[in-house]
Amino acid sequence: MSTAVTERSLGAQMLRNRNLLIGGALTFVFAAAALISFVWVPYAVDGVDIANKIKPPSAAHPLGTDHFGRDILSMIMVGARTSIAVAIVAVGIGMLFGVPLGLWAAARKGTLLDEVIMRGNDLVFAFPSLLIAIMITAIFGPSAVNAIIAIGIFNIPVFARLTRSGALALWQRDFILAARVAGKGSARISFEHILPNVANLLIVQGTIQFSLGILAEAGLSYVGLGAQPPIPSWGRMLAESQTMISFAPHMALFPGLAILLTVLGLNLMGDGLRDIFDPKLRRGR
Amino acid sequence: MLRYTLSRLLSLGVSLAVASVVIFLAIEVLPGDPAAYMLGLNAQPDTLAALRDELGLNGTLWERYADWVGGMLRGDFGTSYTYRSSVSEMIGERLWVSLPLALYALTLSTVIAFPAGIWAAARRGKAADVTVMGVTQLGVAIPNFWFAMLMVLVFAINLRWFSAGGFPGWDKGVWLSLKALTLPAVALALPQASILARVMRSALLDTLSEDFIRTARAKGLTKGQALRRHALRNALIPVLTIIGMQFSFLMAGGIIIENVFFLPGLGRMIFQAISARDLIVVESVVMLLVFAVVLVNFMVELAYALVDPRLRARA
Amino acid sequence: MMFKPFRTGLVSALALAGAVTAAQADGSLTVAMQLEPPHLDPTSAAAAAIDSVLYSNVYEGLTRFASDGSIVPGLARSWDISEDGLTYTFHLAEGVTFHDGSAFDAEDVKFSLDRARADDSTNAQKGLFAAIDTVEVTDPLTVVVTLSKPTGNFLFNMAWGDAVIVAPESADTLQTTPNGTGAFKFADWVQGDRIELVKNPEYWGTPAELDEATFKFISDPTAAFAAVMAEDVDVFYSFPAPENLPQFDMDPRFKVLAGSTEGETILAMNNKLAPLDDVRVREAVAHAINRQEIIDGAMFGYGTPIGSFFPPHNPDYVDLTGLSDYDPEKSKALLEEAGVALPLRLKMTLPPPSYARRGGEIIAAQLRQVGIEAQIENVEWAQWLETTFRGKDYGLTIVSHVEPMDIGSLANPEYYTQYDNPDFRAVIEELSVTADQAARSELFKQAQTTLAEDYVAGFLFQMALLTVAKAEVEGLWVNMPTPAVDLTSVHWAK
Amino acid sequence: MSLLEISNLDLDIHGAPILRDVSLSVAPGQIVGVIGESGSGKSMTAFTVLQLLPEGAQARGQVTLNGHDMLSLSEAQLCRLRGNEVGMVFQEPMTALNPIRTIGEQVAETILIHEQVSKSEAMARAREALNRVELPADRFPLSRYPYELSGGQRQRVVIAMAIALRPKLLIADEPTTALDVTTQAQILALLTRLVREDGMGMLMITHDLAVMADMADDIVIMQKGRVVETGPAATLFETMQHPYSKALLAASTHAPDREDGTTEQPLLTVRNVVRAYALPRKTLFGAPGQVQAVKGVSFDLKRGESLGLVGESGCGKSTLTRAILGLEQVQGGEILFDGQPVFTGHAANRAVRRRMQVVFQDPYGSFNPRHKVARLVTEPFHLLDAPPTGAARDAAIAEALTSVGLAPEDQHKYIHEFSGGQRQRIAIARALIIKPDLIILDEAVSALDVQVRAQILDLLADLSKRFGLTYLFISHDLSVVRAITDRVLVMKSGEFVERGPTAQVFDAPQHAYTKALIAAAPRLPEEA
Repeated sequence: MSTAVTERSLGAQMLRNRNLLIGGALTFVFAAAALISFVWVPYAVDGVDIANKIKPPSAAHPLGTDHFGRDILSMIMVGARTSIAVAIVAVGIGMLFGVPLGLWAAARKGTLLDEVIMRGNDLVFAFPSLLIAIMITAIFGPSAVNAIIAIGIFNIPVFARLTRSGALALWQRDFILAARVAGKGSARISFEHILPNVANLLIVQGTIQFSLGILAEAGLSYVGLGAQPPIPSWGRMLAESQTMISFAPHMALFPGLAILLTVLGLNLMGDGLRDIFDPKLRRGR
Repeated sequence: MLRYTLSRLLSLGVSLAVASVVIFLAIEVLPGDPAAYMLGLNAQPDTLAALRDELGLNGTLWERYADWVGGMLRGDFGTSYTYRSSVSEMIGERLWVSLPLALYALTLSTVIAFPAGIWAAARRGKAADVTVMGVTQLGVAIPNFWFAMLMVLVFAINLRWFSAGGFPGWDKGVWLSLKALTLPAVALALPQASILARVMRSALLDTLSEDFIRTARAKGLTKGQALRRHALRNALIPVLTIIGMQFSFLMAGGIIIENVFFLPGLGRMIFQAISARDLIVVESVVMLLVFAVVLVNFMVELAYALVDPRLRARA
Repeated sequence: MMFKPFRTGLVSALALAGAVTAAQADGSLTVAMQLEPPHLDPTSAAAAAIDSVLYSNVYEGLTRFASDGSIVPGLARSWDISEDGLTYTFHLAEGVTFHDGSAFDAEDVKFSLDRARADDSTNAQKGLFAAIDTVEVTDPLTVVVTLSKPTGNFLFNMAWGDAVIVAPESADTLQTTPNGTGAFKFADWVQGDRIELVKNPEYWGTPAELDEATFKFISDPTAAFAAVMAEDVDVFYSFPAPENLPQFDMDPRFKVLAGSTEGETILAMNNKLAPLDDVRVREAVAHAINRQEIIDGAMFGYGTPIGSFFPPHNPDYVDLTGLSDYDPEKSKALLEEAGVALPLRLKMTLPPPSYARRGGEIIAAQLRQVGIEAQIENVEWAQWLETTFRGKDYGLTIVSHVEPMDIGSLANPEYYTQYDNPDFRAVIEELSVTADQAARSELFKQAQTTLAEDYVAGFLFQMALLTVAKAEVEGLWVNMPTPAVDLTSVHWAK
Repeated sequence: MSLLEISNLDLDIHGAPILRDVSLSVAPGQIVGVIGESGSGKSMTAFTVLQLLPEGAQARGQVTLNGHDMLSLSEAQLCRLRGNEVGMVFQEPMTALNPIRTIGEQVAETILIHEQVSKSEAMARAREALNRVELPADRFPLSRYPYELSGGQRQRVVIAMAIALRPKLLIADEPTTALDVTTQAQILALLTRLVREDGMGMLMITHDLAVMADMADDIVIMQKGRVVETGPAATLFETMQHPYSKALLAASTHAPDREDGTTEQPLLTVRNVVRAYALPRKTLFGAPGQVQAVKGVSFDLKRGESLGLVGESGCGKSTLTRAILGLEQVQGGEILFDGQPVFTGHAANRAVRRRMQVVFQDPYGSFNPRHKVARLVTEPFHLLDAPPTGAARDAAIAEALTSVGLAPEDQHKYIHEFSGGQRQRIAIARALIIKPDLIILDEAVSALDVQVRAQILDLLADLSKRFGLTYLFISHDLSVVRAITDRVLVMKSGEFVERGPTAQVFDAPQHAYTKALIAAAPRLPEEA
């Protein structure tokens, strides 16, 4: 009975999903801003213009200027690059290591290997993530690369667990049994049958982790452990604006909004994708 | 139940042991000499050597690890390099800020999230649900330090309802202290409450779609009765998991917030200790936080067993 | 547009609220500062925060700094100096007791000086005592110090916080329980938050006007602003965010005291690192820097440009800023002349204070204009000390040298600047044995000029001491001859 | 006067028509069976009576229960009726109970909701209700949790909740579909007894004609949201008019036209096979215990034969199947296919495995939803050393699809574009594509509607004739086994309790268990 609903074309479903549309639009805006910044920004962001410092929004500077006279719109555009790059690579690290580990553990469910992988995950989870990120950057020096590694490490168990639980459910299915009857080994089955079927889960979680990555990068940059100047970063823009919030609120407002809207966009997109991929979880709209 | 508890305790111990090695090695490769930091620009080499010796920085790696772990097992976390006072005492003192802050935030987030989540689940698809989902969606996306900044601006500087930060001390009055912890707790609790409310809602919707809810409705229970009597407790397991995770996040997540509100808690201490190369303090606090996290997870697992008779039996 | 309602709303709300809560217990004062002392013994750590809280309030030395930087009698009420400048006879104050009740006498002085210069001493400024040959007690109120060589600075050295007099019985417990002779007694320390002092009723000198004083530690500049605005604190010593000062200035509840410090803020260069070992390259760097832009951008206008390593408020100061005026064209020419391949990449390490972090970003942008790529690396103090200061693994760095009369430190070729000029060393050497004021003045001027001509560093500005206080607080030091918040004569206006 | 009167009921859900013009009635003490295939709207009819409809449902018409107009009552009024005047029993006993509350609490809740009584009195009456559904106090104290009970026992608890207040009407929605045949018989007997004792009316919903033939007074047959036939059970089977009803009846008793192709040559030989699983450790260091799922069974399967393996859930038949397929190693005995072991060393023997294929029960779960049919049916090519490619591959796909009655073009579609019956055909095509000797049918028609099931059985009989296939037919459904097999093995608790030619075993069972099994199976009237 429900087939009529689920089998509507994917495109039509996407167009009907409000979360996905709004989220996608927000994400697109920031992704586009980041891409455009490679070829054009309103003002260069690697120079200073002290004479024009802390100007409120105007026609010349739609979002105003910061304490060095830099154009905040340009800073946010280039900062989007940093946020997105850090989050993409951090999620990539998580998937690259976490997914195979999860597949492997599921294929060897109940064995020592499974136990070791899952306990390892628990152990990483037991470390307060922010603290470890601070430690890593404190040890190896603050930089975008170290922030990526710190955030990425904590994505590994997230994806490993998700992949394992999704894979375990699939291993119970008859089509896996059919593949085994066809003589396929567990590695082959994992990549041919399990992985494509957990891909939806991974995409949804990837979107969520992506947004968490942006938040984490902002947090690390805020305490000075993320991307280093002169690379603009939203978190550092906030940190730098903090003392001026009482007389130049635009300096704190816009980077904060940029983070908020990007994370919101990604979360909405994740919810929307989840609705479409997994109708069972669809919650009334 | 006992066997279950024991096996969980064993894995708890192993986790802690592995964690201690990881933490120790990680901290030991931190560049920077605590003695040099303490003595500053004009320190002379012989003075430095004397101080290094006094601080016990000259032992082998293994000796220092054994000292540290052995001390911790006796409840002695060593002596801070920079403060020159017992780390255990310092932690004890700071804990009186961080722990109440975490509990306060946890209470706030639970008190906000439970009704909001239940309300949204019960009014699924209605205006209430849409509102709760919208607000929590924002709450999840807002960086808590930015939210803290905005709150300081509005409530401390502009309206002057709260002090901008600092902590009077519990001996100066419980009410004053709670007041000082209010803005930080709200800043910490907002994203947590949003997550919790969403988890609560979706866990409730999951259980509400279970067959036994239909059974209950067929018995003549109203929607509300079915939700209260049958859905809530069943929805508690995913919610408990999140609460457990949140507690550890709050303990550690306080680092930034404690700095924004200059609260003398563990988070601020660890930040200062990292910049001062006070290795022994960093090691001990990280270890303590890991221990707290592992312990809370352990308690959460025991709580599952209390909620779910199947787990009780399996154990 | 968007600021106006916001700011006026803010100010009026504050003014109203201020009127209501202005009632302030007369005898108490809360002073905020950024850094918390790691412990409370000024004789065994470099941390300026220890002195800031305790110098002259709790601990006293033989001599002391006055607010204008001059040296005045402390526990030594007077002294005689021998003709050859080698023997100092100190006459101590009478009726002085330590806070724990024990009496102060010459034995304590001998103990303190001997302890500071001992082999296993952990005194961060052991060099202050290097010239001392013997310390002898002639009677309970007289101490004779014999030097191994004449030292023009000896009385000045004895005024430092690292040279305060402590009692032998309590010397080992000072880190947690300070025991001095000052006008305030230590009362309580809530680590991470505050230190409380109370008036010492048995003080031997002019008693303090305040009954109690609390030092609060607020490291976060935003929190600092909020704390002052909310009137949680009465004084913020060395306010960390100069950008907020105009607001305080406009607000009748507060006053801003902008004084001078001993802090020469410089863009230090690694004089041994190629191509910075070429004086033309260093000169190019110096000409690429626009000092005023840095002062405006990083310090929001607070700070005095300097052309060498010497404070402008000192009578012996020579204005040498002209030697390194902003001239990017000259800079480019010099780089070409030196045959440097552009872009020239240099590692620039920046310690945490905002003058360094902000200044560094501005300087990096300025250097980029002449083809120098400064690669910024933000570091914590401990790392800076290890890798930059001791390891000398850097090209450029920004730091403020806050010790008084520290021009001599550049004479050490092992110093992190790695500046090695025998002529300069000779001048400094001569200074240390010259007691004659006119001669000293001449030598100082010569030293300044040499440094400026050798472009040892990019000399940026003299750090301003920015203190925000409630309008009614009087008697605060405006300048900072040494890191100290001397509360002995602070009081509330009636 | 009837207890329940439904007349001209229309139901739409989100605008989609579900029920059209449904009318039926139940009198006190009467059992009315509503029969239909999946999607016929029979369950929705039941939910309409209780007004427990999904969101977006819109009902028009008349539903009168004991004088109450159910479609116009307020939610509060409905709550007072539910559980009090009308009780309901559901299909899936495993999930119908709250897992974290005791059975006593759950039964007592029905009473506490409707009557002002003390907790202890409610518990006492719950005890009474449980006794009535044959869950005696000594073995089933009130403090039991659902997870401690079997499916049949849980269904009894659900029934106890429904009848605790002796309602006037009991609605049972496929109450035995998820249960084994012997348990089904017990539950049906229990329901009949309760109806008779209390003089309740019962509306029973099922897809199984045979179940209703035994116990219903009146039968209502539904198709696509409409009632197509109504009448007294005693005469309906003879008098039915509607073509759908007739087709349904025919399909229910359908036996495919087949002949016994058994040869003397054994194809599969199972000798003393033991399959044991390790139990979870009881102590941290002790040796783990074992449970034997298959306890040393032996049989021969001859080439061309169709052998049935019958048993209730948990008897070990699935475990044995997996061992035969070489998916798991056995702990004792041997399994030979055409003289060769299926499991050599630690790996399955590919040479053997390519000669056996399997068709599973669930037409929805047995295909990777991400692959197209062509890829799905060619998966067994993996077992070949030189799988066909290009045109040869296309030809093989076309042949396999054609032989199961599908078009070669179907290979370009995804699995979700097919119905359950078509999917099962694709599963058979997948088994056929490497031309195996033996096909194992593991409950292969159990999930299908009765008409589709008849078609698949015909297909299997036809394929067997055309390709000389050998079948091992595993099922819990006796009627299916009887229709399609030559010989049958009856399995209980890991052992065979009876074996012999199918007709002989069914007509003259020897073992007590076989007898019980056959007796429990609901049957349609002989003459139909």
